[in-house]
Amino acid sequence: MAHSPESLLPTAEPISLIDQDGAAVENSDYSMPDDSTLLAGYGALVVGRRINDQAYALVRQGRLAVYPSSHGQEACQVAAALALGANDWLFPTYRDTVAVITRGVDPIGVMESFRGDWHCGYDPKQYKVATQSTPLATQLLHAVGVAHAATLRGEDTVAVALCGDGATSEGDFHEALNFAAVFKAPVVFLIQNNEYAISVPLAKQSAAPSLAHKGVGYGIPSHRVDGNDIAAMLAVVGEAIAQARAGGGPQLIEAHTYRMQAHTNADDATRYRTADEVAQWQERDPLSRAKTYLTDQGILDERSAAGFTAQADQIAAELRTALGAESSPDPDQLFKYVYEKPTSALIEQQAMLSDEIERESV
Amino acid sequence: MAHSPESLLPTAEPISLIDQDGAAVENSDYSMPDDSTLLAGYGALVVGRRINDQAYALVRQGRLAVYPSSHGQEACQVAAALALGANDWLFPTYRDTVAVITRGVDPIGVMESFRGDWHCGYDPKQYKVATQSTPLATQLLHAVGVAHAATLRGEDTVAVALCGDGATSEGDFHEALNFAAVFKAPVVFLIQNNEYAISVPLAKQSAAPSLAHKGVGYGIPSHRVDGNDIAAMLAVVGEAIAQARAGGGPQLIEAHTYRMQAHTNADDATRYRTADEVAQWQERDPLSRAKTYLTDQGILDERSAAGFTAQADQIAAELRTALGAESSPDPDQLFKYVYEKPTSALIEQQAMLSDEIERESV
Amino acid sequence: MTALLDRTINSEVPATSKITMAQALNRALRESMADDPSVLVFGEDVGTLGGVFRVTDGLTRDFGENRCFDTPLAEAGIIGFAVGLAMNGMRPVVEMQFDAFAYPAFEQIVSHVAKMHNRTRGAVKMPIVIRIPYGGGIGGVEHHCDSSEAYYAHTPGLTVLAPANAEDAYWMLREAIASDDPVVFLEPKKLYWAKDDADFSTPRPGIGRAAVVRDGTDATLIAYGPSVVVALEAAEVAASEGRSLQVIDLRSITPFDDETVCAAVRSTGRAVVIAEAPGFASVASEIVARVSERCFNSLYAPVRRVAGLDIPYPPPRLERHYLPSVDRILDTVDDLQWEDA
Amino acid sequence: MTALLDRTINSEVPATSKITMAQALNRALRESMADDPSVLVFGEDVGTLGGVFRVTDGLTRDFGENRCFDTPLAEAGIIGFAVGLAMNGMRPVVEMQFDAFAYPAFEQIVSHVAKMHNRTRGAVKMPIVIRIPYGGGIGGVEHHCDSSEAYYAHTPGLTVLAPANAEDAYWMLREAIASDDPVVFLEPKKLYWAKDDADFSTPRPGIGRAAVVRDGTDATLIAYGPSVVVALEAAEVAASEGRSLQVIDLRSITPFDDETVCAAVRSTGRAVVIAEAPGFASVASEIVARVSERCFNSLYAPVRRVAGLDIPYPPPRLERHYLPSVDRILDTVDDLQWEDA
Ligand SMILES: Cc1ncc(C[n+]2csc(CCOP(=O)(O)OP(=O)(O)O)c2C)c(N)n1
Ligand SMILES: Cc1ncc(C[n+]2csc(CCOP(=O)(O)OP(=O)(O)O)c2C)c(N)n1
Ligand SMILES: [Mg+2]
Ligand SMILES: [Mg+2]
Repeated sequence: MAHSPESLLPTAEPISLIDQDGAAVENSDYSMPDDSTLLAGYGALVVGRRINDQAYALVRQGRLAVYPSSHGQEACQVAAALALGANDWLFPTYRDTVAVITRGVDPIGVMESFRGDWHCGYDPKQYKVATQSTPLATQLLHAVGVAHAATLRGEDTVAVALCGDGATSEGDFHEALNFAAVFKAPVVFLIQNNEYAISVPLAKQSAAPSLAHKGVGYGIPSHRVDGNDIAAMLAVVGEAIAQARAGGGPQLIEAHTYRMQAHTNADDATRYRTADEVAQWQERDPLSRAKTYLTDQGILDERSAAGFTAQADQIAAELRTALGAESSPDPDQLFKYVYEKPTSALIEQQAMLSDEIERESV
Repeated sequence: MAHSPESLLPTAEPISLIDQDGAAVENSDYSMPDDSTLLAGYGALVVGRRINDQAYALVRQGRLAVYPSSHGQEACQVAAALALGANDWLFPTYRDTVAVITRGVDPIGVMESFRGDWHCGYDPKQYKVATQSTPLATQLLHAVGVAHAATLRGEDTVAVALCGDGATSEGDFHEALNFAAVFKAPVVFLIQNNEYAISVPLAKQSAAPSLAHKGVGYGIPSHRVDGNDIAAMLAVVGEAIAQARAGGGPQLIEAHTYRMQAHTNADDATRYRTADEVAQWQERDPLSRAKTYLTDQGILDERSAAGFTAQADQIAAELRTALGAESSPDPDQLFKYVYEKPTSALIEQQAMLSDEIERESV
Repeated sequence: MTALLDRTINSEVPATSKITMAQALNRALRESMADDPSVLVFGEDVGTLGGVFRVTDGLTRDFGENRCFDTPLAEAGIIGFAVGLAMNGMRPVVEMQFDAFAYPAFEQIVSHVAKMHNRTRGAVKMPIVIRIPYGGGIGGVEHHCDSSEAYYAHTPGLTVLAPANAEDAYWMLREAIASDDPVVFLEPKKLYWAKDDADFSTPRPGIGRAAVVRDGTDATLIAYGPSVVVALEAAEVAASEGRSLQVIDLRSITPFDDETVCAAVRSTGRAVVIAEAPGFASVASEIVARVSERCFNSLYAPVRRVAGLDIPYPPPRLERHYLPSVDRILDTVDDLQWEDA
Repeated sequence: MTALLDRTINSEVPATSKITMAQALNRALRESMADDPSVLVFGEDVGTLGGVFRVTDGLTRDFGENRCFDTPLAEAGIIGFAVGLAMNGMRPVVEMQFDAFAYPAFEQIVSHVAKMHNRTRGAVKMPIVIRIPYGGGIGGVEHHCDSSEAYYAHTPGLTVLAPANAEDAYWMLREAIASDDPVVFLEPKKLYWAKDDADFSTPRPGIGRAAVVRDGTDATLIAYGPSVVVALEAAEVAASEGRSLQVIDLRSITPFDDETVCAAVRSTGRAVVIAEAPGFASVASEIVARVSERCFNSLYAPVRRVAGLDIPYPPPRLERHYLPSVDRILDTVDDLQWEDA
């Protein structure tokens, strides 16, 4: 019971460093990240946005089975990835593809799951990026375990664990925060509150003053931040990681943002929200305000802007090429990884399938 | 988001109206319950203590299979039951036998489960007392459902749902508080924080400033109370029920108390706590301080004291008689209640068993 | 609340018609809600959105927020809440969004929904229907295609139903809602949009009854849910190859209709059980075991299974290798020791 | 942390001895912890208290709080935490306090523990042991006596083990901890305090291997966990009545040892499967199904089951009617169409 209750509570208003018109905002607790950090952040936003939109297009072309877009949430995505150190871990959800790629995971590998080739197409240990979790909030507990293992070995790894507003209602959210607090595990829980869980608005999800207010019930210091403000996101996530790394135990961040597109391509968002509401959030777009600020400050010039666009073009082209090609995942994989070694039952079933495939192809 | 964050937080210190020496304590928010309420409360404490101790003895004599005693927690037990109106529901755990009996459930029926005759020996709907729940925190959700059903029908039922400090770590605790808050269900969640979950002390269970601080994360007004002070318990639980009934939504109470005996007869508490610690809590016994206060105030005289003792003697005698007699539960019950009507498979299995029993007895 | 009773039913389909299973289920929900004000429908996205499969489409609009509503995103919460509502006079019909997302509710289902009636000697009934869109064949990603029936079927106290066509979907859901026992109602996702002829005037056989859906004399295919369709296809192909296959649609996994199943198998002397779930310790195992135990002296060949492989459900582009196929069924039938007959 | 490696092992029992299963398990934990600093033991009350069955007795004292510790009271939390620890180099051995209290962790077990290795093409291993005191026969109240093996055995990716004696308990737990696959390790509660001769120098057959624990020629009893003891008793009684029963101890439920089981059944031509769990859609069903499928032409009689009744586990004073008994086994053996042999 180290923290006083007051010190755990979030600020009444979300922390903001650049307002929606691109003007700097004074904040007594956080200072503006330095120019190069901001510039890198902006570049990642441009690339991230392109990834979202390219993937969305690939779904419509039938090249991907599904893609939950984070269009509108790119500042959260980028900050979660860029604030990490080399030994830190990221725990993403299905929605956090941009964070995963920003962290450095091979985009084609990432898309394997959305294409339907395999469940996870990259090696989590190589990148220190967990699999993109579908069962909501379950990954938060994994993050606590990973972080605690590092602590036991005396390593200074921090885990950043992402979830949505809806996922905070799951029991696993509660158990993860409590385990983290009790074991003082270096985990930063980052809630992307994008106002909806599929069709269900926040007001039907929680009656709390804010989702960040959940921290106090675990003894976890909690923070609210404008999730469409890349500067504030980098500052707040960066500081939370620093706190966790310094032995301050877990931290909770609620980032206020908005999902600009439907939940996935299978969803029809017009059934549950108005065009007006969406338009209002359009004004708070994370890219345009960052661009305005950086341009006004002379940090972003045409040359670097062009560089980012080129980078985005390249990754989009890579995705189109790789996903445009035919692929046919090897059915033998089905049996290979269920256990370290296939059981005799699996060997029988594999033989049956091979035989079927052979006869099919005759 | 009706409540302001500040209004949700509990007081820094548990609410107390009678101190451990039996003296009245001033409180700005709660006044002392009236004399007859206090006297009835004290009477129930005396009876409750006797139930605990008689049941404990019956375990040692092999007449009960198990009994989780609430010795030391009787003020919580009694207040939870006495504060209820006729249409209110109680959701007890395995530990809350005294609350169940105080509520009016037939003691012999209650003991059926501890004797091992049947899972639950009373009709929950008759008494508006749910089955004594073993799977921790699961009953809290049931309470929300019962309360919401009443709200939908326009009834003013309140549900009081009990759990321990350890149970607050379960996912179901979280989901129950959140559902209650979102649906504004008239539920009073009463945590009996008795410092241990079997052998695990509170410090390994939670790093929160207090368990009552969990309320704010759901938008639920929260309260801390001295759980060994029958006056404070009656006042705080009574007020919380009134608030919930008046449409104030769910309420959370943390009652600070102590389990004076082992977790159950199967447990050896000396393995995880010191005699010193137990002795300190002995000083805070809920009965003796109530007795001192009531005697000092002239509310309790020898005649009523004798009356309570007689009541306690009677219930203890009833328990001894009923549980001293041999019983042999009817095996046909095994098949009768699995479904409304036994399936053909169950009828076959019942026939097999009947045949076995018949042959056995030949 | 009783005012809701008077509401005209906005059934979007006439009494007999070509109808999808999703529509048939919607109709069953509407009619049950109209008949009984204690029927409540809730879950994730079932309100405004009408469910991700649109099975609850329009129910909030037509019956109001008190009768059909979205809950917070927590499956144990949904089921535990349903238990409480059922304790206090309601008949909850809840939706688990996808099969694998019912697992967080496992404790509430196994330790309470299934056992409360027995625990209280019948005093507390659990008239709860847990609707679970289940099974594969829709190109769904991980966690969206599990066939989880064995977990429920193994749990005494639960009734487990799986319709295989729109008409059964309608009648079985109405019966499930009317039942005082808790029902796990498994809706084959891949059949949601299949159009069927459906007759809404003549009730189908009740809970606990299997149906012979195709007559045949050489061997019996026993299936339920999505596999019935594949079994019927296989029987059609077999017929063209001169083999007469009988097809049983189990409909009710528990209670199990030993009478119909065993009579059928005894009539042919050979049987193949078809199911999507991994075969090990599954409902298919049970059927093989029961039929082998009870029909031993009538069998010309071992009862065989065409079940899901004993692997996690595959990613979309590999699922066809996993699912019981017509060819795999026919290969298995070919194997039934015909030379010994 | 490596300092812990040097700690002398405080094994409370010598290398070969009469020992209870609880002690044998404790010894296995100690030795595994001493051999490998990445082995962590945690759960509810496993630290100071040493577990409610004392299986982890003294581990915190001897290996420190970092190696054996109490967690908050949340089973999904325990398993999810173990998943993360395993992802980052640890080998968690967790205790679920009683069978029914593992249900809250069902999603973590089924959707992650079982699938992570497959999901990541083997990149992320899950060397987790989930110890579950299971089964009845100890006069336990509701939720304390479930036989939950079917839920795990039906889930591809999990190894499911159940020892039936102290020596196996020791060797199998050591192997389970050494395995890179996740293991659900079912400890028969009623055998915790049974004293057995145990040899700790010669390893027993590995994971996936059944054992013939009694030779016999007339029929084969197939059992695992607590039922092995009852099967052996039944065989003893049968012998005195002139019938020679072979007994198989399955040991490993998944992987299943078809070879040993089928060879045994083919040698006798008759089989009875014995298990405590409700029979429907159970491990017993699987064994009956497999043996019936694979040994059909060697069978003189249907393979029969003596399983738990299809009811919730009874209260203490009725449990004897539920549990497989020597008489029920012998009645079933009597029924194996001996006249046809
Ligand atoms: C345990 C579980 N239940 C249900 C689902 C189905 N589902 C997938 S995403 C989703 C909404 C999640 O909302 P939120 O947490 O706010 O994240 P967002 O999608 O908005 O990023 C639901 C209900 C799931 N994936 N896991
Ligand atoms: C889901 C679940 N997990 C574990 C248990 C085993 N168990 C029974 S009581 C108990 C401790 C509960 O502690 P607490 O909630 O503080 O209540 P107390 O016993 O102190 O009244 C445990 C772990 C259980 N009953 N249910
Ligand atoms: Mg959201
Ligand atoms: Mg406690």
